[in-house]
Amino acid sequence: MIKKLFDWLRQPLGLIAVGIAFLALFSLAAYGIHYTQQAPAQPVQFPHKTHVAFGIQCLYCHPGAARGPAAGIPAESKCWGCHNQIAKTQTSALLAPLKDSVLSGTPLQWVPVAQVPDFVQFNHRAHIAAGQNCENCHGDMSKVTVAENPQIFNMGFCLNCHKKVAGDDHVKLVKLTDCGTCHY
Amino acid sequence: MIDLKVTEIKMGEEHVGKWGMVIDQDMCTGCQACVAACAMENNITFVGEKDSGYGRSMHWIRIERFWQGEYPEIKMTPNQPMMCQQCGSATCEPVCPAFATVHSQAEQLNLQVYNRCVGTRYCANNCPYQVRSFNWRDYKRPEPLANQFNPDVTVRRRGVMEKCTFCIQRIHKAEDKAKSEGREVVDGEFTTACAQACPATAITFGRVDDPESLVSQLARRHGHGVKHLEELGTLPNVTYFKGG
Amino acid sequence: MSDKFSRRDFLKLAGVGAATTAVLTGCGPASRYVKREPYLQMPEYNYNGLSTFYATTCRECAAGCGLVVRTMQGRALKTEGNANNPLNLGKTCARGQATLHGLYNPNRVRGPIKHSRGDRLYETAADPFNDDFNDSEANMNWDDATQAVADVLKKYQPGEIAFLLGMAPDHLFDLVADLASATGINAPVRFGALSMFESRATLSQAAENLFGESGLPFFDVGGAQAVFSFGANFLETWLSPVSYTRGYAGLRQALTKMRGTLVQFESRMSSTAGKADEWLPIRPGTEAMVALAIGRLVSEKRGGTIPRAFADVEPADAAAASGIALETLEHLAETFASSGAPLAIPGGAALGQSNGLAVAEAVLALNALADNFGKPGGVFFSALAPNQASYQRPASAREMQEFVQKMADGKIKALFVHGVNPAFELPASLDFKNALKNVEQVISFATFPDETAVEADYVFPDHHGLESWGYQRVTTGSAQPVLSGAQPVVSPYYDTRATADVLITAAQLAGGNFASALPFKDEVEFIKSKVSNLMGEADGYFSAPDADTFMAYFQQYGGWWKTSDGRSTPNSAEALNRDLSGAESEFTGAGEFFFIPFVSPTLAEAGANKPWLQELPDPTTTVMWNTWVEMNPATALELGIEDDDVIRITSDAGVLEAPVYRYPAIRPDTIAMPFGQGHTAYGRYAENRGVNPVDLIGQHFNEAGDLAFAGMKVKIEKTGRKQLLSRLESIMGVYGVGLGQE
Amino acid sequence: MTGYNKKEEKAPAGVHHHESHGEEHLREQHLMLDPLPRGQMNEMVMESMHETSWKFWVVFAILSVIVAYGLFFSWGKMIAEGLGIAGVNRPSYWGIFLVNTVFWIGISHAGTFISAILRVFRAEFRRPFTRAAELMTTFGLVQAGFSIFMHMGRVWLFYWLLPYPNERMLWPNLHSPLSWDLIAITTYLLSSTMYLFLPLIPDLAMARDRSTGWRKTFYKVLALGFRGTEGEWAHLRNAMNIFAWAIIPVMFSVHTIVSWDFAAATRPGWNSSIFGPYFVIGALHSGMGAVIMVLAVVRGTMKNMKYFIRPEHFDAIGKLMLLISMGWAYFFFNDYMVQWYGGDKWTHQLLHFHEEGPMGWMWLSMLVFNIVIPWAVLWNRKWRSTPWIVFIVGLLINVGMWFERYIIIPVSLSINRMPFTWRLYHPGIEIPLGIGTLAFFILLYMAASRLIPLVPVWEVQEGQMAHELKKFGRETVVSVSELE
Repeated sequence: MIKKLFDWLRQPLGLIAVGIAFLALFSLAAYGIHYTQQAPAQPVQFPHKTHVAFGIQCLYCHPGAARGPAAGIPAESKCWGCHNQIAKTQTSALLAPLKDSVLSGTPLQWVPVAQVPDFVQFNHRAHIAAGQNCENCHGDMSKVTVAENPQIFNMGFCLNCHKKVAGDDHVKLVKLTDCGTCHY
Repeated sequence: MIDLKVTEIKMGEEHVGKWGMVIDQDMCTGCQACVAACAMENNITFVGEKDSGYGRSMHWIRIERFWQGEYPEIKMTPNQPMMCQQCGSATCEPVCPAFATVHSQAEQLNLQVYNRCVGTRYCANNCPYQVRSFNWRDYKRPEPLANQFNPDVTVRRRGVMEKCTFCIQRIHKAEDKAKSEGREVVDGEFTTACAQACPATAITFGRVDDPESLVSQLARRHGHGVKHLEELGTLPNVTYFKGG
Repeated sequence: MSDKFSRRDFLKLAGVGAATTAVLTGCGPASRYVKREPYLQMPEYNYNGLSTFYATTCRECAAGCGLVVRTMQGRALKTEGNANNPLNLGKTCARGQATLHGLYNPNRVRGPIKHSRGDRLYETAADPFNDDFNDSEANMNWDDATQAVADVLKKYQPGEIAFLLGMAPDHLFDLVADLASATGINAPVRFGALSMFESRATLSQAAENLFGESGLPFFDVGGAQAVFSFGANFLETWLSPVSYTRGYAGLRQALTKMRGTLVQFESRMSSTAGKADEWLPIRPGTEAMVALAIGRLVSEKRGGTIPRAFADVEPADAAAASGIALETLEHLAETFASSGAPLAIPGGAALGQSNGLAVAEAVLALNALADNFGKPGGVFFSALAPNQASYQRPASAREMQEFVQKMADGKIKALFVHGVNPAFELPASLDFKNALKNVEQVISFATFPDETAVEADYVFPDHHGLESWGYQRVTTGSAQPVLSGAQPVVSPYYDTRATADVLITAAQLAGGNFASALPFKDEVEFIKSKVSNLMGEADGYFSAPDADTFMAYFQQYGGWWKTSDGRSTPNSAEALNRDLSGAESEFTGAGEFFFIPFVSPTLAEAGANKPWLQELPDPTTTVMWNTWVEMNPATALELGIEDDDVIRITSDAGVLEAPVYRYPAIRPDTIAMPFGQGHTAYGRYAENRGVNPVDLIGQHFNEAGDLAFAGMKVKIEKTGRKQLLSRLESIMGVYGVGLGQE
Repeated sequence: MTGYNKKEEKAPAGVHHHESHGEEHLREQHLMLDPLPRGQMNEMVMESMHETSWKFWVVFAILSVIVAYGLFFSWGKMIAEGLGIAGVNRPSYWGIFLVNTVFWIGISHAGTFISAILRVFRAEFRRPFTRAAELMTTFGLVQAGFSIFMHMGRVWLFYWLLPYPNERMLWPNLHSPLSWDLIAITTYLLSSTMYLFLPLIPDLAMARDRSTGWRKTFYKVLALGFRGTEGEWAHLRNAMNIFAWAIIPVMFSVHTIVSWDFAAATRPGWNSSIFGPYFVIGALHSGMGAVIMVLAVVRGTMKNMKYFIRPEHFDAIGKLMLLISMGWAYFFFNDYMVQWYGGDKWTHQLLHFHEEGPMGWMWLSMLVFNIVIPWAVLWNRKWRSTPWIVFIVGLLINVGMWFERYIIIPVSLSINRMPFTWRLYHPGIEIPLGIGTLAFFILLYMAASRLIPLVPVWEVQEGQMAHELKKFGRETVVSVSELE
C-alpha cells in the first residue's frame, strides 16, 4: 500500500505533485512573512505627505513626542479644527470616515504603525531632546500617505544608533547600552 | 567587541552603590502597605490560595517576623521587610546563562531583563535573600482588572523571573524629568512605591553615594545598621536598623 | 471557485496559514494589529502618554485619608497618599493601595437591577481562578430606577422609610439627614463593622461619664513617652490606622527624642502587641481592674491621697485575677509614673465585653492621673471636622438591634441600604436577613454584589469611590479639623449612578416635601452648598474669593482643612472623683475558651473581594486567602490538635468550623479568629472563602450598647478534617516544625 | 541456525573435546578462550537483531504510549501552561528535572568509562559489552537533554544560550556554570556519538554483507563503504585510539562541570570543593549499576547473548562496582566531613535536615543502597556472577544515586539562609515526565537493539584471536598476544 504510494510518487506526475505541494507550502510561508510586513488597513487613508506639504510640523499633531514617552495620535478635535473649515471635508469620500466619526462621536480606530514590543520602555522625549529628528526613525513623511516603517524597530536598530551617539563618551555609552535603560 | 567583565566583582570597603534603602525595623509595623503598593505599582500578579501557600506568591517584598522565647515571655522579632538588596556584587548575576539578570552599570542596580529570561531559575537558587519570584503560570487577571496596569512596567508572562527593581521606572521618570529641566535629581523628589506608602516611614530610599541624602544621613545617625548576609560579599544596598 | 469554498474562505485560510507562519517566525501580527482610539476631544489637562493626578478621598474605610490617584488616559493606575492631607500626610495603608482592585473588580454591579430576593448577581463557577464569571446584566434603565425610588418615597409613610448608611461617605449621610429632617422619614442610621469592633459608643460614653462631654477621644501616641494600650490595636484597624501608625513611628523616633515605650494588654498578640516592648497576655475581662490597680500603684508611688477612682481596687487581687504578676504591675506602675508623658489607651476587645464601659472609664482615669489632657502625648477630644457641629457616632450594636427589630416588626416598610453590608457585618444572631423579609421594599445602592444586595429587591449601584464625588469628615487622627474631598478620578466604568444623584432626582420626581428638601441640580451642587461656607473660615489651608474657585481648590487639594489645632481638652476635674468599677466582666456561653474575634487589618469588612488584599499575608500570622483560628500551641498539644486541623467552635449563638493556626502568642485559654472572610456573595474572590466569626456572636452588649463581641466563652471540638492554610511564612523555618529537631 | 542456548551446543563439534577438565573449565568461563567460527558468530549477532518476539513489540508499544503521554504530551502541556503544573516552588526552584538531568548524565558515564578507559587499559573482559555501554552514553545524554530543556521556563528560547552573532550584541554569559554545562554536554554528546560510531563501522559492514532490503541500504549508508582492508583498519584503530584517549578527560570534565552548577553556587550544602570528583564517582556508580542491569536484561532476553555475555563479565563489573562503591563512600564521607567541620550554621542545619528531616528516609536509603548493599553482596564472587542478583544490586544503586541527587537538589534547596522561606518540594508533573524519559531511554535502546549489533563482533573476534591456551607441563596458561 505504502509502497504503491511511493512508486506513484516516483513517476513524473508524482514528482510534479510533490513539487506543487512543496511550492504551495513555500509560498504560504513566503506569503506569511510578506503578510506580517504589510501596513495594516487604516480607517482613513491619511495622507501624511499632503499635511507635511502644507507645512504642518510633526509636533503640531503629535505633541506628546516632545513632552513624554508617547507621541500620541491627535484628538479628532484637532483634525476637525482645520477640516471643518475645508469644504472638501464635507464631500470627499476619503474624508467621510473622519466626518462620520466626529459627528457621531465614535472615535476612529487607528492602527499604530510604529510600535515597539511591550517590554521596551521607549521615551520619545529623550530622543527629541537628544536632537534626533522624527524622520531619523520614522522616515520621510513627505513621501508617504499612510505612515510606513522605513525599518523594523528592533534592538539592533536602537543599539546601532545608541552606540553611534555615545561615541567615545564612556559614561554615555554605559547609560545608552544598559539593559535597564529600556527594559524594566 | 565582547566585554566579558560585565559582572566584575567589586569587593572592599570603597564600594558605594548608587541607590539604596534604609529600613528601620523598629518602626515597621508589618502592616503590608508596602507589599500592596509594590504589587499595584509593578503589575505583580496574585496567584490564589493554593499556589501562594506553596511558596509561589509573587510578592517582591515580604515582611518577615520570627518568634523569640516561649509564652508568656514571647516576643515577635522586629518586622523585617525583605526585598531585592540590589547587591553591588550580586550572586544572581554571574550564574544567568543568558545575561537576563545583569548589573546595571548606569544605575548600579541588579536588573532583571524579562524579555531575555529563559527561565533557568538559577539566579533564584543562588540568591541568598530568596527574593526572586518566578512566573510559574500565566495567572489569570480577569477583565477589567488589567485596566490598573502600570504602563511603565512590563507585564510578565509565564516562565520569567522577576524581582524588586527599586522602582526603576520611577528612577527613569525622575531622571528624565530632571534632565528635561536641566538639573540633577533632587533627593526626595521621588521614592519607591513601598517607601511612599509606608505609614510608619520605616523605609527610606535615596542616593547612598550622596552624603547629604536622607538615606546617608539616616545611616550615619543610626550608626549601627546591618546589611544582611554581608559576610557573603554581596555588598547589599539595603541597610537595616533593628532599633529598640 | 465552488460555492462551498469561496474566495473569502480562501483568504481566511491563507490568513490563518500566514498568521501561523508569522507567529512561528516571531513577528506575530498579534502585537502589531492593535487598535488605538484617540480622544475625540482631549481633556485640556491631559497629555498623551503623561499621567494626570487627581486628589480624592479613600473610601476603603471611614477614616478619610486623602489620596492622589495617578491616571492615564482615563484609567486609574495607582493610588498614593495625599501629602497635603493632615490626616495621612501622603501615606496609605494596604487597603488604600488595593482600592484599584475594587474599581476594576471583575464582579461589580453593572447597572440598575431588579431581581427577586436571594438571586445571585453574578454567575457562579467551580474554580474562581480559571472559570469565567459574568455579572448579571442591568435589566432596568436609570430613569426607571429613579422612578422606582421616587415611587417608594411616595408610597410609604415617612416613618416607614429608613436609610441604613455606611460610615462613608459623609456627604450622602448629610444629604439623607437633610432629606429626613425635612420630610419626617427616619433619620439615617449609620453602621459599620469596623466601628462595631472599635466600640465607638463605649469610648464616647466613657468620655461623657468622666468629662461630662461626649466626643471621640484623640490619643497623641506620637508625642507620648510611655503608651499603655488596653486592647487598642491601633496599628492595624483601630479608628485611623494610618495616622496612628504615624503616631507610633513618632513614639519610636529615637533620633529626635527618647525612644518611647509601648505596653500592650491584650489576650492575643496583635501587630500592636507584637511591636510593644512589653506584651501582657491579660485574662480577658480584667482590664478595668488592672488599669485601676496600676492607677492605685502609681498614686501610691506619688504619695498623697489615693484618688477615689482607684481607692477600691486591691492590686494583689488584680494581679491574681488578671494573671499578671504583682511585681510586673508594680514595675509597670513605675514605668507609667516615671515617664515624662504617659498615655493610656482603651480599645478593641477590652471594650467589647460586658464591662467595656468600665474598662474605658478606668483607662481614661489613668490618663487623668497622669494629667495629660490637652498636652502633647496626652488625650484630647478629636478635632471636629470643618462643617461638623458635634460628634456624631455611628449606631451601636444595641441601636442596630432595635433597628433590626423595627424591621422585623414591619415598622419599616422601605429600606435603603448604602455603603454597608449588614447581612454580612451584623452578628447572625441579630437575624438581619429574616428581619429583611418583613420589609416590603429593599433597595440597595451597593457597588459590589454583596450579601445585602442579593437580598434586596432593587440594586441601584453607586459609583466606586474613585468614580465618586463627595467629602468625608475626618473624625479622629488629625490635630487639625479636616474635611477630605472626593472627586471622580475616572469616569464610571459601568452604568452606575451616584446615589446622591439618584436621591436628588427621585426627590424631585416624588415632589412635595421631598423636592423642596433637596433643591439641587445634582450631587455636585449639593456638595458645593455644603462646603462653600468654609470659603471664608479662618486658618484655612486655602481660601478663595468665590464659591467656584473654592470648589476648584477643594478638588485640587483633595479637601479643606484648617492649619490650626482643632482638638479640645477634656475637662478632667471630676474624672478621678468617681467610683470606678473594677469588677470582672461576665462571659456568656458554656465553653472553656475565651473567644476573641478581631478585624483582619488587610481585609476588614469590605476588602475580601480584592484579590491582592486576599493575597496579602496577615501581619501576625502571614495567612492568606482564608480564615484561621489562633490557638496556643500548648493548648493544641493538650487537645491533640495540629496546624491546619479543622475545629468546630460552638458558642451560645452559633457554630463555625475553621482550621487551626498554632499561634505562640495567645493565652492558652483563649482562641481568636479574624473577621473579614466568610462571604456568601461579594464576587469571585470573596465568596465561599473562610468563615465569618460574627456568626458566633450573641446578642450581648456592654453598658454603652456596644456589642460584647469578646465577652463569650466557646466550646471547641475536633472535626478530624484538615484544611491547609496558605501562609507566607515557612512553618519549618519559623517554628522548626518538620525539621526533625523536635 | 546456530543457536547458543545450551551448554552442550556451545562448543562446536570437534574442537578441544579431548582437552583436560581445567582447560574445559577455562573455556566455559571465558569468552575469549571460547572462539566460534567467525561466520557462525556473525550469524549469531545478526540473528539476535532479527528474531523479534511478539513480547518485544508489546513492550515496545507500551513504552511508546508512556513516552507519548509522559514525555511529549506532558511536556507540551507544561510548555503551554507553565511550570506551575510541576512541583517547583520557592525555594526549591530546581526539582526533579535537574535530578534527572544529573542522573542521566551520570548513567551516560558508564559507557565511556567501560569502553574508553577499559580500552585504554586493555581490559579484555570489556570486549563483548562496550557497545551496549556506549549506547547508554548516547541515549542517556538524550534524556539528560530532554530533562534540562523541560526544566526551562521558556524553552522555546533555548537558542539564546547558544553563541550566535546578532545585531543586539548579546552573547551567552560564559560566567554561568550553565553555559559551561551546555558546552560540556554538547561536546560530550558529539564525541560520545562519534565514539559509538567508530567501532560500529566494521560491524555495520558485516551486517551490510548479511542483510537484504531496506536494512541493507541502512547499513550501506552507515558503514561508509568499509571493506576491511588493512589501510581502513589502520585508520580506524588510529581514530579509535585517539578518541578513546580524548574522550576520557571529556567524560571527567562533564560531570565535574555539572557538579559546578552546584559547587559554584552560594548555597549551604552546595558550595563544596569536593563536588567535582564526588559527582564523577557518583556518576560512575550509577552508570556501572545501569550497565550491569542492561547486560542482565540483554543476556536474558536477546537471542544468542548467553554466549557473548557470561558470568565472568558480571563478575568483572561487579568487582568494579564494589571498588566504585568504596570510592563513592569515601567521597561522600569526605564531603560530609568537610561540610560538618566547616561549622557554617546553615550547613549544619542542612545536614541535620538531610538526616532527620522529612526526607531522612531517603538519606538513609541512599546510604544503604549505595554502600551497604553493594558491599554486602559484591564481595562474593558467586553472587556477583549471578545476573539477577547483580541486576537487583544495580537497580538499588541507581535508586540510591537518584536519591542522592534528589537530596542534593530539591531537599537541599528547601533550606537556605532565609528561614522564612523554607518549604518542602512536592513533585507534580515531573513524575510522568521523569517516567517518560526512562521509557524513552528503554525505547531507544530497544529500537537500537533491532538495528545495531549490540555486540561488537569484530572486537570479540579480535580478542579471541589474541587469546590462546598454552600448556606448560601440566599447567594450562592463557596467553594474550599483541595484535596492533
